[in-house]
Amino acid sequence: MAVAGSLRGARAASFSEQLRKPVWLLVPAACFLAFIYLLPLFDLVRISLSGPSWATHFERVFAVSLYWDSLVRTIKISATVAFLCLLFGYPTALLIHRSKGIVQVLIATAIVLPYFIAILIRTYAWMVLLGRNGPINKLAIWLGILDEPAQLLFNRGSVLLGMTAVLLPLMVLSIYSSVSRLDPSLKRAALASGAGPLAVFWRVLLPLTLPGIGAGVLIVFVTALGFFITPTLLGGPADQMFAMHITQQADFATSEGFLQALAVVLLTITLGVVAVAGKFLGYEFIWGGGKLVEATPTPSETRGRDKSARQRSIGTFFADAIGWPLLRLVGRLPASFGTWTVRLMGGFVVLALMVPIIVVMIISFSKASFLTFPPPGFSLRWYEKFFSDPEWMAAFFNSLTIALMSSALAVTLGTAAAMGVVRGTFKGKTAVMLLLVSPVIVPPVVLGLSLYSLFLRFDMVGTTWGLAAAHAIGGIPLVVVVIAASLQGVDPRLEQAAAVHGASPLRVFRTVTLPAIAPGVAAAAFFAFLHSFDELVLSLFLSSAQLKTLPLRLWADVNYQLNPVLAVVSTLEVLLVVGGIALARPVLARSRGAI
Amino acid sequence: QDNVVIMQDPGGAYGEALRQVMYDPFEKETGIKVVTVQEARSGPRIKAQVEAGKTEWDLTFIFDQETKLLGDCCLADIDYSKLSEGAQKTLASMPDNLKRPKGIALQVIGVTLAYQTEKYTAETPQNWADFWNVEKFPGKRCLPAWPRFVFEAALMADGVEKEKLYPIDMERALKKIAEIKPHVSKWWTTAAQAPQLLLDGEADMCMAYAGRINNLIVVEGAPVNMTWNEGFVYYDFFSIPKGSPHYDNALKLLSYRLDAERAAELTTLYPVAVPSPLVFAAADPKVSLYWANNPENVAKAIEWSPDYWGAPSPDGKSTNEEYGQEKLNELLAQ
Amino acid sequence: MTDGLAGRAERRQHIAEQAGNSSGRVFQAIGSSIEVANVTKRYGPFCAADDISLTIQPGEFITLLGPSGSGKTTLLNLIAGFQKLDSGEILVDGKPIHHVPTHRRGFGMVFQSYALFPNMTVSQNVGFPLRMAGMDRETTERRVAETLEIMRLSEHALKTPSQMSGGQQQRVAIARAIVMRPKVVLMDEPLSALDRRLRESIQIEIRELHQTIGSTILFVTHDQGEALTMSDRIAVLDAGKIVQVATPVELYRHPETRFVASFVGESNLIEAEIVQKRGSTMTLKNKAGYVFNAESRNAIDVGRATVLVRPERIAISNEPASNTTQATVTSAIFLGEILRIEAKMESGETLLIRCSDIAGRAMPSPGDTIHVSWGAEDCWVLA
Amino acid sequence: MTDGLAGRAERRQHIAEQAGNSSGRVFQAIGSSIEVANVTKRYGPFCAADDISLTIQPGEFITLLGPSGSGKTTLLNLIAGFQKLDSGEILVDGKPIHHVPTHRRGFGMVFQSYALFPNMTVSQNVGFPLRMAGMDRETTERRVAETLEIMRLSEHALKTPSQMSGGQQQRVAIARAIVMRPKVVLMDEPLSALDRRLRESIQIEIRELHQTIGSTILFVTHDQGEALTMSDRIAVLDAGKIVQVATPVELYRHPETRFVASFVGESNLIEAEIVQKRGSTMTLKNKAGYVFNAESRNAIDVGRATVLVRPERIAISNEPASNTTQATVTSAIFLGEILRIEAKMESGETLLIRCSDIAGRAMPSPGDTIHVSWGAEDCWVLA
Ligand SMILES: Nc1ncnc2c1ncn2[C@@H]1O[C@H](COP(=O)(O)OP(=O)(O)OP(=O)(O)O)[C@@H](O)[C@H]1O
Ligand SMILES: Nc1ncnc2c1ncn2[C@@H]1O[C@H](COP(=O)(O)OP(=O)(O)OP(=O)(O)O)[C@@H](O)[C@H]1O
Ligand SMILES: [Mg+2]
Ligand SMILES: [Mg+2]
Repeated sequence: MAVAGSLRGARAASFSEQLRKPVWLLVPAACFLAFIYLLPLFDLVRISLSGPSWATHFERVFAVSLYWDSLVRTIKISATVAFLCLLFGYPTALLIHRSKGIVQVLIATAIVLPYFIAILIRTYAWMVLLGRNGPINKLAIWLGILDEPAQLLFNRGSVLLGMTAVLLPLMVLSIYSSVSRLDPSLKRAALASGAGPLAVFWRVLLPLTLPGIGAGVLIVFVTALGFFITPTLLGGPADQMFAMHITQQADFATSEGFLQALAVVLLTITLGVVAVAGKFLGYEFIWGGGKLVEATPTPSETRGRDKSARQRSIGTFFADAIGWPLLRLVGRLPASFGTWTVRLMGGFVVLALMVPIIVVMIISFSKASFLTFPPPGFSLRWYEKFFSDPEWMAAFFNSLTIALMSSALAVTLGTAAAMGVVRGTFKGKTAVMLLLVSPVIVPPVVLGLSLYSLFLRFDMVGTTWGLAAAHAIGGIPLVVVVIAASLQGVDPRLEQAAAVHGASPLRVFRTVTLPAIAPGVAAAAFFAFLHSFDELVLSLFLSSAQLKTLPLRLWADVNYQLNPVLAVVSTLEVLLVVGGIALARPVLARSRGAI
Repeated sequence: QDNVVIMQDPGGAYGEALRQVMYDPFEKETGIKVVTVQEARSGPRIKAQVEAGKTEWDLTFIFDQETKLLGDCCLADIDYSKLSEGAQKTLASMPDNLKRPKGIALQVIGVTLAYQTEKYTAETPQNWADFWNVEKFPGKRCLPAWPRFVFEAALMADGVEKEKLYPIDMERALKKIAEIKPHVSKWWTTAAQAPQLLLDGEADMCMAYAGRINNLIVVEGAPVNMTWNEGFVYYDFFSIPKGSPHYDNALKLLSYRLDAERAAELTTLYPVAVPSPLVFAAADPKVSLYWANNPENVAKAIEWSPDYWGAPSPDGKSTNEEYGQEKLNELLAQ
Repeated sequence: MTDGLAGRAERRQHIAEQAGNSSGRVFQAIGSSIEVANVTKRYGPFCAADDISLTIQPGEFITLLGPSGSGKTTLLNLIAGFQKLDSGEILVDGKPIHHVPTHRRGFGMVFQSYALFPNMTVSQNVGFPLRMAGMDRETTERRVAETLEIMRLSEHALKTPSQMSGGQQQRVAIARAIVMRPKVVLMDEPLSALDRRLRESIQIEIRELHQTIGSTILFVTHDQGEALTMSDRIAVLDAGKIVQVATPVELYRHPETRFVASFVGESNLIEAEIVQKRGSTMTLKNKAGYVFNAESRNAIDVGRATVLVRPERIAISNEPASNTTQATVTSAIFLGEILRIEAKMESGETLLIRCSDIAGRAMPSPGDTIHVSWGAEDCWVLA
Repeated sequence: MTDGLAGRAERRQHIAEQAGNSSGRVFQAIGSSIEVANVTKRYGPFCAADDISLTIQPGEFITLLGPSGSGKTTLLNLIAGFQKLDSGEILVDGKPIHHVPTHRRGFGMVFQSYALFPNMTVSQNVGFPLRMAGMDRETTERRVAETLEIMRLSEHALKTPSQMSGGQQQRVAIARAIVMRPKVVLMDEPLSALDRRLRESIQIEIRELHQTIGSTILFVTHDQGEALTMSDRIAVLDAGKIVQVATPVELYRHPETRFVASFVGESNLIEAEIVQKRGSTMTLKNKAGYVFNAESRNAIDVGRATVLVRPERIAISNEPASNTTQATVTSAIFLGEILRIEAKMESGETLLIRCSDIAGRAMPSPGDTIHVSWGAEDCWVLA
């Protein structure tokens, strides 16, 4: 008896010990995502297979050349956008890296600021810029380049331009984080070894920033695959991307099954690309962070190193065989050539990112009743209209409420999950992290579609908390990434020091860990808030009559009638972001590497 | 439980007119709040909502064929007896086909050829053949990105007679559309786009909703005109989804909208007409010149066939409309 | 330099007075004994602490010395309770503590990385353990003030750690570790982040502090000089095992293994054959036939042996003398206070010699022949 | 230790043979002279190099020594061409070079952070300068192999830097710096990232390498021991100025300023009054009336002076003897090869003393009275 009793006691002790392990902190987020994210996706797949035979709907996707062509086109556009982003993003990242002081801050802000502004608004800005009465046409005519306004909108060019501009910040940040991590003495070592500036770039800078390039290209490519807003607004019928078919099909009453099949195809391709890329790059590119400390090192790591060594030497071979002679030729150009290329391209990028926003801000003060630039006169009439229109105001407050709820939810669940991931000791951390951040790569159209049926079933359509929860799906990855990074920055010794000097685990968290990650939590809350505040695609599927959010109102208006009220909303959003960044600047500086 | 009625709304200037003429007085008079949902097409939404047992909307406008497609599954019977007296009078003047158990045709909608008067001063385009004739009428075109109307117009431009349009020879239509495609600056998707494109100068000649153009000409005095010749008319039906949360309120709002005086007032402000001579008669003839319930206009136009577009497609997998849409998309994507 | 030394002396006096005046109230701690018994800790298949046993006397200053990865931190963490041991026992004052959670063990601890709470001021940092113990505000304030005074930090009380230099931060960390008058203070390489000069001055400070407060101090370092300077006893670790525990002098003069001999101080290890053994003295002969005596505690008395001669124990002269052997200088380097000479003996072995640079004497240069010798008491025969 | 020493000796022989056999082909570099003339470099209002002039002989091993922030790296970067000078000139072999871009200066350079290209193997790293110079594949391979052999890295040729230890990486960096047989090699604190033992062994390696290859080496360090060990001459920097340039022995024995005296080696600075001056010898008297002689090159011959006495130059005895003064031991620490004693003189000054620990002699303990003395040749009167 006694033995049994003490045994039970021991087991109970070990059970309560088990319960105290940080792994359990993952549970809330895991349950939440399982219900609102994984379940609907499985359901989506189930419906897509529910035709007369499982393949029926998929056959139609691949048999009708419309969809097949559109798939090919989507991949082509995404690849082109990724390439353009790289072409312009690399010099920009270098420019940030090379400039100093206030100039650096300004350029970096010009890149980071648009990153936080809603895609819808940035796309709208391009519509204004490229319009027939827009500043570009006006300028061209004034300069005598054009006789009459040219058709700049609704073609492949405008789609590529718009998507590139929208996605460039992602690329620049990704490359910059890898450039800035380079040991500056490497460049000096190369110079001292007799390598000219071009050789330094080709032999040292480029190969060492390849991981950053890879991550940037991939994240841009994958995001572009699911793009919907920009191509819809800027493209013509020949630029239909795959996600647009999904929304279009959602308009037909008879498309159940086939609609889901389209979504599944898009999802599969996206995940496929990520899986293949992850094999080579490591999945860390998704969250832009370093490798996580696993409970025990897996043997595959060492194998990976051998492989990468082999890849490297192949790379070196090509660098020797092809790039080198070419570079010799280029090397004849004056030494300042490289510097000026970087300055010009980087400067161009800064212009391309900032000018649309500035133009929109100016137009918001226009006197004219339609969009024209420069405005014939200035007035506040559109601001009055915005603030006195109960529908706009209602939409604004809806968005505010939803965003606050959503960010609270995301921060709570995400912080706990980040603690679990960073502090827990268990196998398969990468897999768990992958699950937590995967909502970032699932095309929003697919997510929205899959959530719609779930929301109907559980009576969540058009509820504030339902929408907040849906937005939190995308908020959680942001929170997890930022908080995990700041947690990894907390010296475990600090916590040990607190413990050894008498603080119980809870007090350790309160007195040491929480203050240390507080800036990270604040930044994460800001990101999650903006994410929800700007969210359009999910809301398109999930909002209802009574619940219109600001982006939805914007979307309706951009589609139905372009007017200066939109410019007002855009300006206010820019101010919101600028204000948020200004408040959170010290924090962002620290956690930006993590995004 | 709330004293509201949830109404699908087309947005834009039409939406504003509705609010001004119908909803605001309605709210004042009855104390029932009108909540509007901006949505262009509601069919699939209604279906999904009703099937899931979560109907949100009380009053929606759907296409002609959808009263049949969705009728059994998703639409409630309209209790005509509960409609107001004024409404009953207006209804009496309408053809029976427009008063169905599951829907009432509350909007007759015209789709016409509109053009910039500043661009075409000497000679103006008169029919779809002119629209297709880019030598005689140079300039940018805009067309809807849908098979309906566009296929018909293409066939007429290709010489098919009005009466022999249906069933549509899709291949022939597509071939003709391919001809005009390079000159189309924008394939529009929402009603407000066409007039906007004309105003902005993005297009010189458009297939557009007559109501919107009428508005431009009459209200804003824009340099735009249109011809009803070879235009299309069709009817939007108002229906109440099954399980609508505020059925009685919906009937009240419906009654309100069917009142001839008020309908004429609405149409004056925004020219989407109730298909009743009573309403046409109630309006100022100067204003009602372009209206789609003007018998003169209707005579020039073609009654568009929802039956054909709602019928199963040649390959049997979907409707003619979906099939045509796929074909058109394919062509446009090239 | 002189200033610093003078300052230190004054302060020591001050501490002594304090301790006297307040009749030892401030630092009355009496160190605990610690017994580590057959402790083993594994990480997967890897054994970071391999059946370690060690007895620490109350109030002792004991140092864990060993190369990187030898398990010093692991052992310290086990004692602190940051990690769970796989087998064995740890007793403090005779009571097993391995089921007591860290925060109830009541130790003080100093980390290499300072581990000061960045969101608290210096006095909040130092007061942290008192607050955790639920002490009232007044007592806390008094104790903090006293401790800051002792660590010469009073004027920094309101700064945050980021506003202080490394040395000051580490003094704050020490203050935090001793403010509760703990019976045991653990220090994990507290000085290795500091530069050499600072390190030396804080070494002396910690040593003095130990004499004042009387806690048992368990100190970890990989720097043998530091270990020799500070400790009452040193435990040398290698690959998760304790190799030798001894006083600094004993460890330096009489290492038990080649590893200890070469890890602690510089050493010449000369291979020789045992000729004779009489009491604790052996007579040996090296490969080139040079015969010399050496001290030994070994049981072996025949065959080959390794003899340790410290570089500073080797006498050199330019002329041959009785019982010298010849060597050729291969390098001679001036190290400030000392000359470092490498010379090749006839046996082929290279000898490292350190001798005071006597002003005026010519420095030997490579190629010179010198004559070297050492006394029996300077030699030590390794097991 | 002995193993290491023996290995080193063999390898040195090997290098010597190599140099002989291949008639100096591998390392035929002849060092360049470098002349830094009135060089000034400002960062905003801050002067990081303040009118610095320095002449370096061909083939010389010269060290820039100074505390952190004194401008060592700045001066090196100016010579390397990483930064532009504000005024002054830098001449290499008599030719001005400040308009030649870095990559055409043909220097070798070693960095504290190794700065190896992580995407290249060891042999690709070492071969990098050769490839940049457009050398053919065959020559490149041969030269890389030779250089790796000299740096004992042959078996690591195919590793990547991340697979090597810090010491190995730094040896690769050195190999890369010398593979082109440069006339000048610049090294910026190449050893400060390494641990002490490794640092000492690579110090010796670099010193030997210098003797073998004959390049001019400009070496930066803030560690005075390192500077003394390695250099032909040392230039001491303080706050952007060169304070003294001298050989290690001269610098240690005859520092020109208090700063140099206390920065290089440990020192006792004793305040005394000049009693008499005769030739280069002065007679002085300290506060407590102790009279002693000291060497001096000073012009002053009256008033107060500061006298430097190195801690290891102080003789101690338990009994008073002729010309000794009395002091009280305040601390005595065993440092392995040496005893470190602090004692308070009657003048109130604290004296630091280092003496060999003579086995068998009792260690002085705090409170003991000892008698100290020093010879005239052990004292140095500061300017
Ligand atoms: N959490 C861990 N998981 C796996 N191995 C570990 C872990 N912690 C330590 N080790 C291993 O245990 C061994 C001993 O580590 P420990 O930190 O105790 O060494 P140390 O003597 O303190 O070294 P250092 O001087 O570098 O601090 C090392 O080989 C280390 O790699
Ligand atoms: N790019 C720069 N801008 C402004 N000040 C600088 C810059 N580089 C160096 N300094 C300043 O110049 C002074 C000298 O710096 P330098 O790096 O030459 O010192 P150092 O002697 O090499 O020091 P350390 O031993 O720490 O490397 C320092 O005070 C430093 O702050
Ligand atoms: Mg350790
Ligand atoms: Mg430096």
